[in-house]
Amino acid sequence: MVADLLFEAAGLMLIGMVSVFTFLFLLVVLLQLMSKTIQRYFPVKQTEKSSHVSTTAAGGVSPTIIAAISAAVHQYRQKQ
Amino acid sequence: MVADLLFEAAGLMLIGMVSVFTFLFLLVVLLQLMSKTIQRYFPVKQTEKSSHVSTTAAGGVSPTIIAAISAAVHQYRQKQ
Amino acid sequence: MVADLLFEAAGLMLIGMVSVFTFLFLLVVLLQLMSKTIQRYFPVKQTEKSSHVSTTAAGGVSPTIIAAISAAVHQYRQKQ
Amino acid sequence: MEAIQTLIDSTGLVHFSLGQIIMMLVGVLLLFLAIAKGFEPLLLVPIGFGAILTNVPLAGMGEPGGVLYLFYDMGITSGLFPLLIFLGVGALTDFSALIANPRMLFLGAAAQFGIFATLLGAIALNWVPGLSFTMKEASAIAIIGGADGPTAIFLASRLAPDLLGAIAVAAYSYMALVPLIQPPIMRALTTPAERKIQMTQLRVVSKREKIVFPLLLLVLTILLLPTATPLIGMFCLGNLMKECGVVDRLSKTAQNELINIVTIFLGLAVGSRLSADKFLTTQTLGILMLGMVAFAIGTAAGVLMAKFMNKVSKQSINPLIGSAGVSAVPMAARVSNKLGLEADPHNFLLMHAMGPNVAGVIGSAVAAGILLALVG
Amino acid sequence: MEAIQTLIDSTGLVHFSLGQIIMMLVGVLLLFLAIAKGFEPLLLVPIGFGAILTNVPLAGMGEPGGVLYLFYDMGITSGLFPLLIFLGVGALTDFSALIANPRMLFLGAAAQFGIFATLLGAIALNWVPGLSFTMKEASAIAIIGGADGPTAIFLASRLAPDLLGAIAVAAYSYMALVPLIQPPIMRALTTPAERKIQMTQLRVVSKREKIVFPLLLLVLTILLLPTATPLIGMFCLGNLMKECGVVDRLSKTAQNELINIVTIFLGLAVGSRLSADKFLTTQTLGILMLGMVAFAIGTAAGVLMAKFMNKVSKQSINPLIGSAGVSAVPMAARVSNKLGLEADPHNFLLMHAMGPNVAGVIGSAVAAGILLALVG
Amino acid sequence: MEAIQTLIDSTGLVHFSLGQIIMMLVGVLLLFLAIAKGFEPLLLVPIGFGAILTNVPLAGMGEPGGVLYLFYDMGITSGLFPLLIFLGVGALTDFSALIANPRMLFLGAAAQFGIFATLLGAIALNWVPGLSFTMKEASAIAIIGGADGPTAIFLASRLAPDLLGAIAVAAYSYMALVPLIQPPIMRALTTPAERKIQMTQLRVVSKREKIVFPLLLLVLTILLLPTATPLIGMFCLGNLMKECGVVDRLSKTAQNELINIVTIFLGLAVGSRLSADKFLTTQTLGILMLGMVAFAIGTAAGVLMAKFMNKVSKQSINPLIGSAGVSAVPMAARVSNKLGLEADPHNFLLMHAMGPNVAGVIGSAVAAGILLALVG
Ligand code: NA
Ligand code: NA
Ligand code: NA
Repeated sequence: MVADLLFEAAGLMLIGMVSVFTFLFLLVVLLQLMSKTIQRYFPVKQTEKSSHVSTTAAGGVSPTIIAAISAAVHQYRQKQ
Repeated sequence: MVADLLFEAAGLMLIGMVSVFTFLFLLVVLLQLMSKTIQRYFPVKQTEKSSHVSTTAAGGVSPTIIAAISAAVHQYRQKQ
Repeated sequence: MVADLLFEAAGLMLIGMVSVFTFLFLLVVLLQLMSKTIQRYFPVKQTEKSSHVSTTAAGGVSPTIIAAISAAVHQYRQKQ
Repeated sequence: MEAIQTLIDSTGLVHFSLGQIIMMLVGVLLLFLAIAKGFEPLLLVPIGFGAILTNVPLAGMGEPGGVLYLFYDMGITSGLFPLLIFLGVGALTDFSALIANPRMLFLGAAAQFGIFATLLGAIALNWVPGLSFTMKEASAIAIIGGADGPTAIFLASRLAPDLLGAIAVAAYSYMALVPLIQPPIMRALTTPAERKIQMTQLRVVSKREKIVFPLLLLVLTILLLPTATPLIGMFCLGNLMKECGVVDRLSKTAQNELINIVTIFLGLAVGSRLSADKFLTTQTLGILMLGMVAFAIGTAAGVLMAKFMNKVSKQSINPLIGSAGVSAVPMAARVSNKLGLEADPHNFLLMHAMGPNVAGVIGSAVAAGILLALVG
Repeated sequence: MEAIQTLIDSTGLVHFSLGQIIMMLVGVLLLFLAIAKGFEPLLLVPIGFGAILTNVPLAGMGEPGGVLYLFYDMGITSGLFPLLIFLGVGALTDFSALIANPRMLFLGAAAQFGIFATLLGAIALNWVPGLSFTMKEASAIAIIGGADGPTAIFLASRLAPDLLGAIAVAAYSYMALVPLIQPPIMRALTTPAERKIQMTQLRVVSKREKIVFPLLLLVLTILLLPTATPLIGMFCLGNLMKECGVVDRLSKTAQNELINIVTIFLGLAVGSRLSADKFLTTQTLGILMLGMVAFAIGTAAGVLMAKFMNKVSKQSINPLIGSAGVSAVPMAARVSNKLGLEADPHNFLLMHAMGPNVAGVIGSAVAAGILLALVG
Repeated sequence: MEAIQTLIDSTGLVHFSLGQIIMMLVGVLLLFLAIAKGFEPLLLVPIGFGAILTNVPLAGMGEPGGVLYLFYDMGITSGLFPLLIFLGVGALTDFSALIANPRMLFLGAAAQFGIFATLLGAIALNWVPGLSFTMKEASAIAIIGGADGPTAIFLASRLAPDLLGAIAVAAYSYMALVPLIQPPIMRALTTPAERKIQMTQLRVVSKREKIVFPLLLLVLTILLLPTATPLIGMFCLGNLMKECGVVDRLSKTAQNELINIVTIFLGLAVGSRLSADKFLTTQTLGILMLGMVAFAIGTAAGVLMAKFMNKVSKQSINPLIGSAGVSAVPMAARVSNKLGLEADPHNFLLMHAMGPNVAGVIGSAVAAGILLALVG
């Protein structure tokens, strides 16, 4: 009785692992295909990236906030 | 059969458009009445408005934030 | 009839108020016990508190924001 | 033409009953009080609007299939909405003042006398011809004296669903009227000298005490008054989430978006009970009257208890903070503070009054549990 | 082995019907339009995704027990979701431009001609062999001309639930296509001189007027058109919460988290109606065609009405703002503005077009109420 | 008096069963682990609190009519809550690391061996007298090895609702214990030299790839494993909303308020399954033991697979990142990083471990779909 169930469970284990690997293997193939296609037809421009880097240099503060602060500092100085 | 339905639909169109116009006409009348009543008994002071304008001059930054930044700038200078 | 209900309601009032007071009295005792136990075994250090005070001195602006603003101000000056 | 007749029949004009018009005016009155006077607007705006919508003839918004009925059925029949409000209120409440001075709980206990005295009063009203309240109805009405909206709605939904609209409206209205109802009673029961009593500053309460407090309250409730577990349990969960410091994102959501969404739905659901047939009864008049009495008695009981405690205890207690025991957080505490400042411009009672104030929330939830156990 | 057979049977591969594949491609198309072209993405992303999910064989997500069915049953059968969207839209809408110039409401009225003309058209399609629409179905289709998503979904859920998917998709798609559909019609019906007409600046509207406006609209609806009360009532509640200034936390939640959550659920629920058996019918083709006609007629009626008003009124009115009366807030108003700037780079019409634009929302809700009263 | 007797009868004191007391202590233990030790507090605080509330005698919060039962019925029986959590998790997950190095998916596949080995183990436990698991129950228990809370709850609600409480508690507890369970296994299976292996920096992934990824995953799921569509579908919708950039307001709500609200409700609902009669069984002991075994086997399988891949592939792979394949995001990836730094202070593995980590989420959802297809 338990042996029968165990046999069935072993079958499930085999089929299950094969299925999981098959599924994820196909996903790997599709992903590589997709990335190659996109990299060929829509190459990424590096400009975006570099602006991000300069932002990080300012301690993670966004350019908008810096602009706002700059304006505020300007205003603050004029008041004095 | 279809002709009967069409006749009914034409009736709906007539009644519908008359009703929509009647409804919105009454709303126009009520709105004008309401605005006149309120403008007579509760005239708006213009002071609120002008403060808004000065805020916008500072690049859309609210006075509270400017105050906070001014304090921060002050503190920052003292540290140095 | 109403008199019976009133008698019952008076009973409810008595039992109710006694119960409320009993419950909250027990809560008082437990609370005092709890506070004494915690104060004995886990005495509070006063350091946390004082840091809060210094923050408030800066007009309710958190140290993180001040740091960010300081960095921004620094950057703003370098640009000029 | 036939269609024109159908259209005219489908206007509201020919279908209004007098009762519906009156109830819509009640809705407008609630909106006016909320918007122009600032009376508990978070609840009275949706309740007032719901009252208008539910009385629109032909629209059937408060009947099965209507959206207001849906809110009622989803959240009040099941008890869900008041419990979620309690979760949020728990996450918004700071018990420091109470933990620092636990005896303030006695003031929260005394103020519940308003509840039980009103129960007696409601039953006594059976002597008035045309008025009749069962013990369950009397209990649901009495809880108005607890000055706590969600507790009142929760108990009324269990004991007297037909009176829920009137009870909720009375509870929130009188909570808003606390700054008018309480001061004369407080002045009448205290001397100028008592009102000037200054209280010693409260000690700092540790994070650990704040975390243990909701668990302690929960354990006591479970042991002594399991019928109050839903209300107090959700309240303690909210407070534990706030204080434990490891689930801040849940606590913030319970304090803001969740409680806001539920408040809109709850208000509309309560408003849907302000239909002419349920509200325009002599019972409603009785409820409004009893609610006022309940607030007055609760206030008086709190002040008198504070006077008594001031006499017997070593530390001096300003009797003005006793009235805050009815709950109505944070308005009752502000009233105590205001009268304290009137008597002496340097006498800040706000923090001291927060203790009885939050104690009043616990007290009325306990009273609700007792009523559920004995009458429910 | 048996298990392998079970597994192969449980893949989607062997169970797809052609219709399901087509509908999943429709879903992908909607996603593409939303993401790559920016067509009403807030609705078309969840609708497109829901369309894909509901057509997955064996998963049964759109059938009883599935999560998409649950959303549909919970929020569309009951009418709850479109009403909550209307609550949020009300809390997001600023009626200043309309209050400052109430006659703009006539433009919102004229544009509803698109609805009623389409009703006639839908019935006329019964002459086409293989196409058949009842009066209820024709009314539900006609409301596409209202250019208002939640109104269309609400009416379709009441009058023709089986067509809901196609109607919602048509409504949102054409709303997104407004910048393509309207300009040629607007240019054809106006002269360059008319397009250059400048309008006088709008007066400042007081807070009090903004608070009273939703109540006024509500009263009129209750008196004349109670069947429109659910839609207009929730809309007015949202607007009142926004303007009254005392329930900002409720208003913010209605404008953000609540409307966002409901939008996700509503989109998925609508998407679940894009199953092959409900969508791939000749009726759908008719609906898509009629929807386009409805938008065109509504636009033309609005522009012609504006031309007429410009002639008879003292203050000059630029006919370009008439097209904004179809609603499709705020896109239609932007289109008016764009064509105004084309004619004269200093002619900013945006604020003036906002009046007819929000009037169109009211107008189509009123039209929905009339259809419910006469046909429902 | 009679009322006093009623009141005493209505205290909890006289009604407690030993089992209820034990389960409340289990609830307290979960709260302690969550708050004092930081073990998965977002889930364990509501679960622990729910466990306490559901075991209060007379309150009936976990029985029909009670609020915890309502949460369970509304969100777990229907499968709604775990799916909404998956929506939010999808909107929170960044697949860059996986897209940059797709072979990491094999590590996510290998780690699922923990699931299927545990399935075998659970069936083998039928030899132990007094323990008995059906194939459905064994499958529901096995999914604990997936180290993914919502997947475990979803599968358990479908296959073995009676074991849901124990399974959910085991899953979240062992996820929290990952920093204790994994390191000894990882050290035992790797040499110091292997742990020092540095990996090449990942390439930058374009926005377009990130948008297409969820759709690709969805298509594959639909074609091969439709039973996994609810879980993976909602996950992909969340991820698409995050990456597509046109529905940021929906994505933000799914990541924050919606997932927070659902987390509170889900936690309480799961807690309501920790009632004495459902939890205090020999089965629970078996489940806790099997869960631990599942985590250990999954970890080992991941590490061994990584060693194998390191041997056969050109690019070197540090075997430490294999353990991250069990999911338990982001803790397992942090454990890999920590052991990498121990071996070489300049060896940062975090970004590399994120690949297998999110692959593990997909892997266990796939495994759940397979179990549903074969056993459900
Ligand atoms: Na109270
Ligand atoms: Na419209
Ligand atoms: Na996993």
